[in-house]
Amino acid sequence: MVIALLTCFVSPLITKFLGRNAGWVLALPLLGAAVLAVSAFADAARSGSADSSGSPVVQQWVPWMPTVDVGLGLRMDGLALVFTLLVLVIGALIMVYSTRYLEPVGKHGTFYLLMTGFAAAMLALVLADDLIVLYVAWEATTLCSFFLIARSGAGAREPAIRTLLVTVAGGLLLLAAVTVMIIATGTTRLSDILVDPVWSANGALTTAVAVLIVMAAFTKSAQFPFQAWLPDSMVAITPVSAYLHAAAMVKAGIYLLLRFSPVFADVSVWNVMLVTAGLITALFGAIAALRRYDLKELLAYSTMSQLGLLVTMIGIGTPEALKAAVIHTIAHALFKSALFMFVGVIDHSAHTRDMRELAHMKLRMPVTATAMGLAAASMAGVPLLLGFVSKETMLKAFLDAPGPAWVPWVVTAAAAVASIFTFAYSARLVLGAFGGREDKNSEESEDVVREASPAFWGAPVLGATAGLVLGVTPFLLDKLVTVGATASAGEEVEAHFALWHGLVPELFVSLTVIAIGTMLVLARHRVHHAMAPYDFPISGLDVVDTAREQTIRFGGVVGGWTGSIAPRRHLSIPAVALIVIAALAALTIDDLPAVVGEPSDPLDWVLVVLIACGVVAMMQAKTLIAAIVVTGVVGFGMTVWFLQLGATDVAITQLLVEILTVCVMVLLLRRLPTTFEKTPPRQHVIPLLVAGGAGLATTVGVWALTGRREMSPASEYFLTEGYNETGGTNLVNTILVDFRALDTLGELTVLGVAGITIAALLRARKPSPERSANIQDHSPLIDARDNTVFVRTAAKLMAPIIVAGSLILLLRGHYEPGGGFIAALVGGAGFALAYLAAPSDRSARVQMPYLLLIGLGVAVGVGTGFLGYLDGSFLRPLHPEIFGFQTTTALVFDVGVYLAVIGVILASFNLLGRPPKRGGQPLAGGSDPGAPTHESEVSDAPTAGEKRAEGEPPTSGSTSSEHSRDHANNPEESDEVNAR
Amino acid sequence: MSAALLPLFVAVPLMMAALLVIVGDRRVIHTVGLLGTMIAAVGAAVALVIEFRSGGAIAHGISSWPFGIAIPFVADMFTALMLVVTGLLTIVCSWFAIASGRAANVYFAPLVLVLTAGVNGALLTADLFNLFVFIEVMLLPSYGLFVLAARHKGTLQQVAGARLYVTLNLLTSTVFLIGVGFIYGTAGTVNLAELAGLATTDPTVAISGAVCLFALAIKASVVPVHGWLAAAYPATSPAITALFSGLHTKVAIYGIYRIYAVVFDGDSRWLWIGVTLFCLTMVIGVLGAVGEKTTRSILAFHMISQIGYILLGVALFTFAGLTAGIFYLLHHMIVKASLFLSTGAVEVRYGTGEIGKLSGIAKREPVIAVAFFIAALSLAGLPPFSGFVAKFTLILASVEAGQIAAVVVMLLVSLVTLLSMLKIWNGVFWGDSKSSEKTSTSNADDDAPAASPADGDLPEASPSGTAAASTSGRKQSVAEPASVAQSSGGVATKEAPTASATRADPETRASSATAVAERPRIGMALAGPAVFTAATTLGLGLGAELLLGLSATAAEGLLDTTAYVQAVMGS
Amino acid sequence: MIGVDLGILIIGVACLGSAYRILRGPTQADRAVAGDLLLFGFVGLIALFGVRMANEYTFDIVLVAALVGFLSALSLARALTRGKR
Amino acid sequence: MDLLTIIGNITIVIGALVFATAALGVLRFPDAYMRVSAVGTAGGVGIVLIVAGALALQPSIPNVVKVVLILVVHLASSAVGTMAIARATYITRTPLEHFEFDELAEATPEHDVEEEDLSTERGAAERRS
Amino acid sequence: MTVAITAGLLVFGAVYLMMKREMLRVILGFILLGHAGNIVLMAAGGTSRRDLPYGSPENLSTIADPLPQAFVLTAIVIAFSITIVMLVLAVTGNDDDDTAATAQEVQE
Amino acid sequence: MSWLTWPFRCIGFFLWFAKEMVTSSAAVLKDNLTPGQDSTPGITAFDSQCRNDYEITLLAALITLTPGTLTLGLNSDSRVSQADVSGSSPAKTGPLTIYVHSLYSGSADATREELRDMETRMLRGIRREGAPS
Ligand code: NA
Ligand code: NA
Repeated sequence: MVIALLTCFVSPLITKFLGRNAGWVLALPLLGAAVLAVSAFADAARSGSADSSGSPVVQQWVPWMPTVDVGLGLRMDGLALVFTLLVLVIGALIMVYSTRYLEPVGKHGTFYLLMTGFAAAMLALVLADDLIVLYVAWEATTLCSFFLIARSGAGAREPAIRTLLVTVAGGLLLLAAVTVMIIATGTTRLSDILVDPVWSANGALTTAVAVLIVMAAFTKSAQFPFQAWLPDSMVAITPVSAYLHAAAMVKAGIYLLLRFSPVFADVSVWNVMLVTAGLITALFGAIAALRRYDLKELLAYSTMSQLGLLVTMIGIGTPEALKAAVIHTIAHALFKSALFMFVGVIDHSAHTRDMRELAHMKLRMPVTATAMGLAAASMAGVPLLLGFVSKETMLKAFLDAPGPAWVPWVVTAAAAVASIFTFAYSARLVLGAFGGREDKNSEESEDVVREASPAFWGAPVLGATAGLVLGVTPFLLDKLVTVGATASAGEEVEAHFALWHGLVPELFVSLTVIAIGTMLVLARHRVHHAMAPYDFPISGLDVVDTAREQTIRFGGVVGGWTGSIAPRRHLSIPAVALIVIAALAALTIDDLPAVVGEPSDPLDWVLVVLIACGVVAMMQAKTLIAAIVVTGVVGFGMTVWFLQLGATDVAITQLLVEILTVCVMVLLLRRLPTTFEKTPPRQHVIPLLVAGGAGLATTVGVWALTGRREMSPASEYFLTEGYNETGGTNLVNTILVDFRALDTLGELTVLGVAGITIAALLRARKPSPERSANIQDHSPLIDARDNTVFVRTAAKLMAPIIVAGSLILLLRGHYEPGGGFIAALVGGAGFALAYLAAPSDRSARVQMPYLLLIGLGVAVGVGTGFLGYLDGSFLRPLHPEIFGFQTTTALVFDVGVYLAVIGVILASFNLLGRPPKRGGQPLAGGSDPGAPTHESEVSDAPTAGEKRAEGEPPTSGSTSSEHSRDHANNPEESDEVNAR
Repeated sequence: MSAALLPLFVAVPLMMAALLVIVGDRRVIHTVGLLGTMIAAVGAAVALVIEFRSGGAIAHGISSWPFGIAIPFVADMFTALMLVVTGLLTIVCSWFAIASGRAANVYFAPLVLVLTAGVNGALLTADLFNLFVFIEVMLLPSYGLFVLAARHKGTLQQVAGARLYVTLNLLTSTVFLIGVGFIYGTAGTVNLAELAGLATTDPTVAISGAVCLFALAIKASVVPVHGWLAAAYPATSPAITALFSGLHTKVAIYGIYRIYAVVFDGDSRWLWIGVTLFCLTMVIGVLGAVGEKTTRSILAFHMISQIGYILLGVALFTFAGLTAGIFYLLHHMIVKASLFLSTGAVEVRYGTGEIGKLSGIAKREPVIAVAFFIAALSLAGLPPFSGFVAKFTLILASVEAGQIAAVVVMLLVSLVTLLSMLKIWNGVFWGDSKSSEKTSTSNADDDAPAASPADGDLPEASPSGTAAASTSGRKQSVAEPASVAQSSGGVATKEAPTASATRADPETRASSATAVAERPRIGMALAGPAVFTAATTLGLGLGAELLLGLSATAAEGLLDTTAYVQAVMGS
Repeated sequence: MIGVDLGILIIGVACLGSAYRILRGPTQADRAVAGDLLLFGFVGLIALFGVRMANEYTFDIVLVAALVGFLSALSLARALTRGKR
Repeated sequence: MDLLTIIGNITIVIGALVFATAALGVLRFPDAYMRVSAVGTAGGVGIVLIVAGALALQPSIPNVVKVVLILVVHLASSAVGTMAIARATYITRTPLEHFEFDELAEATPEHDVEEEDLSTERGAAERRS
Repeated sequence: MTVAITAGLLVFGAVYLMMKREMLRVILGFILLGHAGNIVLMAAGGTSRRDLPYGSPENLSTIADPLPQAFVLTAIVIAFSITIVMLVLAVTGNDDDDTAATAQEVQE
Repeated sequence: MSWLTWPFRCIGFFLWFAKEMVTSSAAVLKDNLTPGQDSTPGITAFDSQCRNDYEITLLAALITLTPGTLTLGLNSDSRVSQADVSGSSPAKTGPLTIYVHSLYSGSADATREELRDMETRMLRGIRREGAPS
């Protein structure tokens, strides 16, 4: 069996060498596997390895996913044997046939790969003893089908997609059934599941699974209401149609039904669904086939119809019916694949398969005509052919159908009607192909079509002949059908076929069918005219397509709900959700712990009022400047709040961050409009409601969830042990640099990366152009150099204070308010001052290698962390004595923090506040007239220092000089180089 | 591995990032530094996986402070698996970025390394505030990566996407911070081990934790807070979309799994909320996907849909559910990256991802087509790919848990998933290749070779193949001997849009002067990442047991958090 | 300490007055100058809240605040002129 | 309550009141220049008094040093900052609503004054009279 | 209670501003939201104890919890970093901030 | 010898300035607290005798700190032009013009007079060599 599975892997290789003739070689392993299968089964039969129902079994089990108890279980019982042979023998025939069907030159690698892959998948499907493997194989056949249809050209894409969607939908139903069965029985093993007691114990479950399986099988075997894909899929090339859509793949559903018949045959839903859908499909297919001109399409409807009969047989569920199903499966596979192949032969020779065109031709193809007639006769149920035997068996089963007395009558009558039509369309097929027509203008074109080569018609002739041989000697199939039916019935079934059973009722039915059928054939033109107007109002394809389109359209609507890329809507949804959470929480929590201590101070209210005013002012602000100023108000209010709550370091940090934020905002303000847009008052309502709700939720949340517990253990530890453990008296700082230095490391990284990010951002996209204010250009006060003198002088006065302050804050941070952040922020404020005091943007003394500083900062921080490993842990502070002073590596860490902060502040001023390099912007400065022109400013003439800075990159250390070499030919990079 | 070494997962990438920034713009050093660090990280993570193969956890209090004071880093199977997969994805996406020219600047490698440090830290930490910090460490470089483009070639859409991305993530992390504040306010600690099970007994802790989970849910883009992701993700470059899809949402999901397991102890009272929301996420996500018009926006919506599946695992909170969820999570990271990378490769070379503007790619780029199709089928949950195992185990778990409605939703959604994948397949890969030619030169993102020949940092734009091969940023031209051998014109003509190479289709020749020779334009270097990830999903489907077993071990660790908690307490 | 509390209240009210001017304008310069005054007020508030809490680092913060107030005034001026120095 | 505390409290209240006059000026003065004028003075001096008063409440040598620094920095910065705003106010053509004399306008070249006239009709009217 | 109200006010303003169209207002909203987060953290430590956490205090009952202060410090700096990034985003793609710009404002 | 008296001159000037502050504050306060405006606002150009950045900055700051007066800005055109005329060195020797906004001085000339008085006192107070020429 493994041989067959492996065949598909070598097939591309073979095809590469042999082209279309690869089919000859590929047929061999399939036949070989068939022989092996039979002999293995015979061995098993001899050695007596059998299942509970007594039929022989061959099995293998390889674990695949033991975690979910899935294994590669293969098991061949009688039913599997029947289908195995079907798959392999028909497969071999098709392979041989393909060698002549395909174009002599061309890429057939994927075709043979997919065909053999399909054979393997189909084999795995019928042999699977594990539900998962069964499902996998099921889907694999679907995929092979999809690809085989799809590779037939542009017109095949839509059908391929439709087919895929329908069959995958069925597959999903099967998956649902599979999972339910696995959970219900606790095993994935098919043979165990089939005999599990749960099916008799739990009726509802059994019904549900039965329905799922039935539906899955219906999609695969093209049963009502999922039948539409089958004719649609006929765009595929003939070998594909013959193999997948006649003999094998569509039989997967039949196999599934047969496989689960022992479990569900007693479930009424099963019987009703199968019989109903089967008969409807049988009738619909047969009638539809009568109306087709395309030979292949006719065969497709015929297949649908025959499958309907098979499904009906399985639905009847008696041993006799199952026996009929098995033999009819075999018979159908033989005649239908042969017929398809013949249609392919005709198509190839006559270059059409449309009856109306064939009518104008003379097909001189005696062998094809004869053999095709045989196959068609088998389909029609003409005696002496296998089709007759199977139909007789079927009718017998139908006549003996269980249930209310009317059932056998109805079923038999319906089957008989379907058979009449079958007879009619079988004749129509042959006559349509070879019969010609009494066309008046037949002299117009009398193309003569000659017989194809034997290698081409050999395979179908074999199939057709087999129908005759087995029809004459049906007893040859006794054994096979016996084991097959036994397995599907779950009990011993004996099959004895004979050519002559005597004058049994079914014979009369058969004869009636043939008689009426013959009449229909004779009156075929009238019949055809009578049926022409009755076109089906709803096409299944349309349903699939409509569903698909509507899903896509509805999807567009759903996507449109959140389609905006503007942040506002996306931001408001979480706010609303938070309100909902708060409301749910308010409903859930009934008692809260008591408030500990007195959480408020009367003067807190001053801050509340100030912040309230600030917030309202921010909401009301119509100009950007006002908004920024009142943002400062709130920020300063927060500073005082932190002070009020005993958080000195936080207050200082907040203060500095606030002002640096404002400084950066002002740098950008010149590129933004002066005022915000006005929104009409009613557009304020919803934002106000959402914001109000969110605010209220927050207030309630803070009120309910804070201040209701005693001091936390961690807090107590810091307050009592903090100094002893670290030697630092600023406990907040000890947390930052000692206890939770990792947070701080992350934070300094964030800062540094912010610098890198804005550099990347501004490199990727230029900021929007500046908009100048309405400046009184000729005022005596306009000279920047004159008028910055006050600021410069003040800056000179403050510079030593800032530098000293920054240093002191850095060094004392471990003991008193300060630390790397605060110190660096003060230093940053110094740079801000230097920037603001400069007479021009260009001459502002903030040019420093900011990226280098950032890199160094992070490196120092992490490096300190590595030092900690000397004492066994990352970031563990060390306390070495240097020159007799007790020091701590926490200070080094703070230096890292300092560098990173300075780096990002410098990055902001350099990237945002200074004009881009003149020489370094060929694109911006040269070809883009819209670029800001700083040169126009009176006082902007570069100073001596600037000229030096612009002419060449600063030579701060060897690294940057090397960069300048790297980029000597790339002036665009020069400001990036400056940054390092 | 000694637990004390766990911080190195953060420290080493950070240090390397810092060094690369200091070293400056030397592409070779950057590439080697980035990939070397990542490979080392993955190696270490694999060692962790091996260490935890039968369960257990290790933890270390950073700086050796006592329990409750130190920030604990802790790893168990779940952590280790996430470390491996995120690391692998980073490598693959970096590879793609390098091949597509997106990495050709001084910022890429450091930013990716910091991102990695952030991801690793977020995965390892057992301290909620520290988690906040590491989420930020992840986010800041992401903001930079989001807008990375050739000089002055960043698009307005990119900036708009970045705005949305930044603001949403900032909202998320601030909400998370507030949640952490509430947790500290109610429980007096932010240490996961100290918080273990507290939410089951103290409703105020539960609601505080819910705020944190909600924040992570925004980040993970759970309905109804999902739309931002679909809008923002397609706005950046394909490499970055792939990277972010594998890292950001997934870390959020990891956080949700971890916090719910530890703090809520899998409290079954709230699971119905999860099941409902996550099913909605599946449905809304897939519907959104099927309605979109560009490959990446389809894929972005799929991400939302799939996140519903992944989180369903935690909403079931059974052994089977968690196993399936974790497997799904890991599978999804790979397959999603694969899809983004294969469609991204097309987008990079053909300048658009818009369905209808492209067609016939399958004929011209069979390798990418196969990679895409494998990943697409995997995403739809078809066998024999990892997506099938993921979906199957999840459905199994749902059936077991009696969540039949969820099963129905999952089945329907996977059908629609297939539908939308076919939409891409039909719109981009099938059809005549002629319509793609017109768009290949104009309208291109900076990733596309045609963007600007003057662009110094685009490897493809160099005037001649030899000069190109000699510059440092051009590894990929050297690394694709196959395509070079195939193309008679050499590298230069291969990329040049006006190349006078043979044209297969006469109609093309007539219709478009800018048409390109009908031969693969996506070299192996660019296709490689997609192929690799597609192969991985196939491998994980056929050899599902490996990952399934590991996921099961990880699930056990979530179901019974004793090992995790004990490890932290003993650290 | 009644003086401190009184001082806080007076400054608080004064700040509200400035806030009114910020919103009201009418010119951008009016907003800027009112903002400047407001920030001065906060320097005073910091000093007063600091001594009221007996925070021994009050003057450190005030020193920083004075510096910051300066920067904010300069920034506001720069904002008025949209970067023109 | 010792003398220093009393002095401190009184100084603080005086400082607060001085500051309040600035606020009053900002509210009541009719044009931007007069408002700036008020802020420059009272903002600077008021805060200085408050800080000095605060020092009286927390007297210590380091604090004296810090307060001296604060006084210097604050007086310089408030004056310089205010001047910066004042100049910005002028060069951005903020109308000078009330004036008896304007030597700055006289010193401004004619064509620019014309421009200014358009923006400040009232100023032009007064100049004509 | 005062802290709770402050937090609520800040969130109120934050959410309102975040729903505005201009990026700058959204940024201002986030600045407020950051303040709100910080004040929540401070509240989480308890606002009944407000003395400075320095040295080795004798009487723990009045000393403020230093841990949230450390948290807030970290959070402030992180928020600052992101604010700068957002500000740059506000000027690199300003098509939607153009509405109020008059023709003369844009320097040609 | 003059540097010996410098500290005393400094303090003397400081005290004078403090007195000026009080008196002019009273004027402003009175105007503010009484209904209506009785101010005579105007802008005066004042040619300063200050010689360096420190002096001019101090003078400007003192003007601003004095209630009722406000320095608007500075113009050095006359200085530069003078240097240009001499053609020799770029050293700025001519007067700097300070533009002062005043509220209660009545006229430009009155303002100039007040400013001149203040400037003289200031320079006498802060220059080590004493009063300006
Ligand atoms: Na994400
Ligand atoms: Na004044």
